[in-house]
Amino acid sequence: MSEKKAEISFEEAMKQLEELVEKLETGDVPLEQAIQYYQKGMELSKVCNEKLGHVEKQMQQIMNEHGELEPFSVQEEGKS
Amino acid sequence: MSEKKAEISFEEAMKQLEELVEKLETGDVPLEQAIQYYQKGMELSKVCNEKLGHVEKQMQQIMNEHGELEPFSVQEEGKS
Amino acid sequence: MSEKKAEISFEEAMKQLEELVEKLETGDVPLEQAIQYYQKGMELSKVCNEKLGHVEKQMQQIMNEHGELEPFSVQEEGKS
Amino acid sequence: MSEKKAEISFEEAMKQLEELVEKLETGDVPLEQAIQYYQKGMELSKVCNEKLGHVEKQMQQIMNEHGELEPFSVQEEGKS
Amino acid sequence: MSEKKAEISFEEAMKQLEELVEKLETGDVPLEQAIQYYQKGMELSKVCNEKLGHVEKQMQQIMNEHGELEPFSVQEEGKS
Amino acid sequence: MSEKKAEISFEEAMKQLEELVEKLETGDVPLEQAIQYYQKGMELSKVCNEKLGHVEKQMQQIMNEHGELEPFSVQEEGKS
Amino acid sequence: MNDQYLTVTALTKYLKRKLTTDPHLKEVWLRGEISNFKHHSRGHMYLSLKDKGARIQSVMFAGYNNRLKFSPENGMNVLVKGEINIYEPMGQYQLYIKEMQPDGIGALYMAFEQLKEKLETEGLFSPERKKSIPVHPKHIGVITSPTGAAVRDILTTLERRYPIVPVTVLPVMVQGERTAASVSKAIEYANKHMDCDVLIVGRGGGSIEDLWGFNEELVARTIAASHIPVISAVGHETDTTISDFVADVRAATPTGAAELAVPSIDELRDQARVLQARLNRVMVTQHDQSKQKLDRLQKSYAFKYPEQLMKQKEQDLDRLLEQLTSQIKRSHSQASERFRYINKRLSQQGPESQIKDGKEKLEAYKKQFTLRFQNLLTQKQNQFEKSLDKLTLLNPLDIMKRGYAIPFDTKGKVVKRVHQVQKGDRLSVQVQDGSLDVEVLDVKEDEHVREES
Repeated sequence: MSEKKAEISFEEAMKQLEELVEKLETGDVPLEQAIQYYQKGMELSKVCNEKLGHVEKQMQQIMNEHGELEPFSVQEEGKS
Repeated sequence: MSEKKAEISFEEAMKQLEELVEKLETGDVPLEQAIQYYQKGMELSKVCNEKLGHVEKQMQQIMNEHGELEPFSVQEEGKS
Repeated sequence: MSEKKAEISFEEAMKQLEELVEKLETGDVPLEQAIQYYQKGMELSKVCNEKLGHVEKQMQQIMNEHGELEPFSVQEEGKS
Repeated sequence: MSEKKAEISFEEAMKQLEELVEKLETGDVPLEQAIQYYQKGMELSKVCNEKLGHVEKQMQQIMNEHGELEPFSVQEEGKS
Repeated sequence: MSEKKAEISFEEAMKQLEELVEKLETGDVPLEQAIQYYQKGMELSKVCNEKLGHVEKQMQQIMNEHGELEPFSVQEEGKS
Repeated sequence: MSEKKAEISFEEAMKQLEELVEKLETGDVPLEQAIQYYQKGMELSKVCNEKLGHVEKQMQQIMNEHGELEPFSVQEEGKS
Repeated sequence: MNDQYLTVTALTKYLKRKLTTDPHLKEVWLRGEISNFKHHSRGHMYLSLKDKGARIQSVMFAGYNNRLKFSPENGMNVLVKGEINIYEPMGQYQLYIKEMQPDGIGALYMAFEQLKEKLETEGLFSPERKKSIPVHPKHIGVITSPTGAAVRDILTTLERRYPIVPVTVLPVMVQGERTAASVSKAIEYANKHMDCDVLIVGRGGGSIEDLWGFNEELVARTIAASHIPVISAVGHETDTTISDFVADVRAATPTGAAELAVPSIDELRDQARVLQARLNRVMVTQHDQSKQKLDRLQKSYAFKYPEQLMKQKEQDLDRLLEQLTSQIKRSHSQASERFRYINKRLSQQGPESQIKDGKEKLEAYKKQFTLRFQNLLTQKQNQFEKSLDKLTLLNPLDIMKRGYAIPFDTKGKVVKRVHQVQKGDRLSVQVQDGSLDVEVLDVKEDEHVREES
């Protein structure tokens, strides 16, 4: 299931999550439906979270990789 | 019996229960009838209660499931 | 990968980088796209930086090589 | 390479140098092209410098050779 | 070379010298050409100078030879 | 040379001298030619001077010899 | 009657005789104007003399007219002397002119002008014909009267100026009709027999008649023909004769002629000096000019030109080099700047904020979600509890709290009527806090209740 979810984008997952939240807010949701929504929501939340974590890790990695090249430009900038 | 009852939804059970209560409130119900209603009400009440408990358990479970994954979000929730 | 990038010119790299930055700046880029753009941007930025550094080194080298001829003219100029 | 350059005249070398400078001044020259222009410009500049030095030496030599005949005219000049 | 020059007449040498001077004074002469003109000019100038000096010596000699004859005409010259 | 010159008449010498002077005065005579003319002119001038001196001496002599001399003796010659 | 008629010839002869015997007509002095002038090829002249009122046919035979010093022309007013006679073939009386001279101006003047014009037309006066006088004459011939002042003046002057030259005086007549022939002969003699290189021909001053010999064509032509250069000196400054025009040099006076004939030694010396001075001057001038020109050329800009050119080129090169370096630096710094700017923008575009936003939003969603769900659950629970409370309140068995009990038969039915049970039936009696299993010991029915049901 999470794999299937992984194929949807972060934004899509967030959108679905938002829809679920909105559905719950109407208050007309039967209990069993609600718990299912809740479960789905939590799963979506997990997906989003994972995606965010993944992106964050990527970012960290990029920063680490390209961190060393910055000083050159920064120094130049500092001089000018 | 509980299995048969389990098939109706919480809302249906609540609806029936509420009807029974209404009937009883009219006061015209013969005792025997009343007792039956009451008994049925109690049964329905039990069903509802179980369902509620079940859902609550589910929730707890879901929370737990997603909780360990994201202790911090739980904490966040805890704080709010 | 960096070798492949090295074959594009500074201006081409700058152009691509600029396009990426502009895309990112519109704010409409989905997160995962964005991180990819960002990564590519960082790579292009590295390429540009290296090229700039290379050119600077070349400049320095050429200046040093031809440095001996300078004083002659400079003195002349100084006198005039 | 410098030998090949030596065959062009001083004026030609100066003209080429000036053209390079003009090209660079337009600001449209890609960076890597620019550094090549710069290198070529420095070589041309060296050629010009050598030629100037050579001519200067020639001039000095001519002046030294014919130096003795000058006083005659100069003295005459002085009297008149 | 100077011997070869010596065979041309004073006027021819002066004419050539004048031509060189004019060429140089137009200012359009390329550097290497100019130094050659300059050298030739200096040689011609030397030739002219020598020839003039020679004529001057001859004049002096003739005047001395015929001086006793008509000292006063030479004086006349000197006064005018 | 002066002997050869001596054979030409005073008139001839004066005439040649005048011609030389006139030629020189046109200003078209090349310098080296001019100095030769000058030399020749000075020689002619010397010749003229000598001849004049000679005549003067003759005159002096005649006067002394024939101081008393009558113009008529000349007339006498006319008559014969 | 016949005797009364004369022949034309007889009459003409008669008239002729009459005229020739009249002493007045033998010598007529007449004044008139020439017209119809004709100079016949055989030498005779035919003309008319006229005045306002009349004309007379005239003829002047060659024997007379060859002595004329002028040529008659139509319109000329003349004074004539002649005789009147008849030309028989034409029966015409004519004036036979013996002498003629111009009326008004003198005949000599007329003759002078006419000869002058004639010789000038022939070109005898032209400058090209004039021979030059030698500067140093070796022998001078003087053609003049040996007794006049003229010869004395000439000889004195020659002696004074140039005593070394031999002078020969050829004595001639200088006055009277023989003058021309005499002078002319002397010139010819000098040309033929003497080694003169200058001739002085002349005389002192006098009237036009006195000088006339020198106006004669003979003299003029002899002078023109002379191989020896001729200096003429006739009369004084104001007198000019034909000879003067023809001569190679004209002197105003005999003294002047002598001065022209020989040089002054001082003048020659001056000339020689002047020439030498000119020679020196021109040589020095040429030399100086050459030197000045050379100096000018040597000092000219062109000789400094290579130096200045070099200086300029050095500067040009420096400028270009400077420009080149500054341009490349500029190019590089512009590229760097551009890069830094874009790099800065890129670094600002890192998705950190997006991630943070995402996280926050997600957290919010999650919180909201859980909250909503809990709310929902609570709501459901409340609803349930409310229903349950109500139900509990409506519990029909609550009555038993007041001491009531409800009997149920074995079938679970509430026993409402006595006849529902029989003695010995087992009933379950529900009380407040439980049930009692009892046995029916008796059944008693109330009377009024029975009726009612």
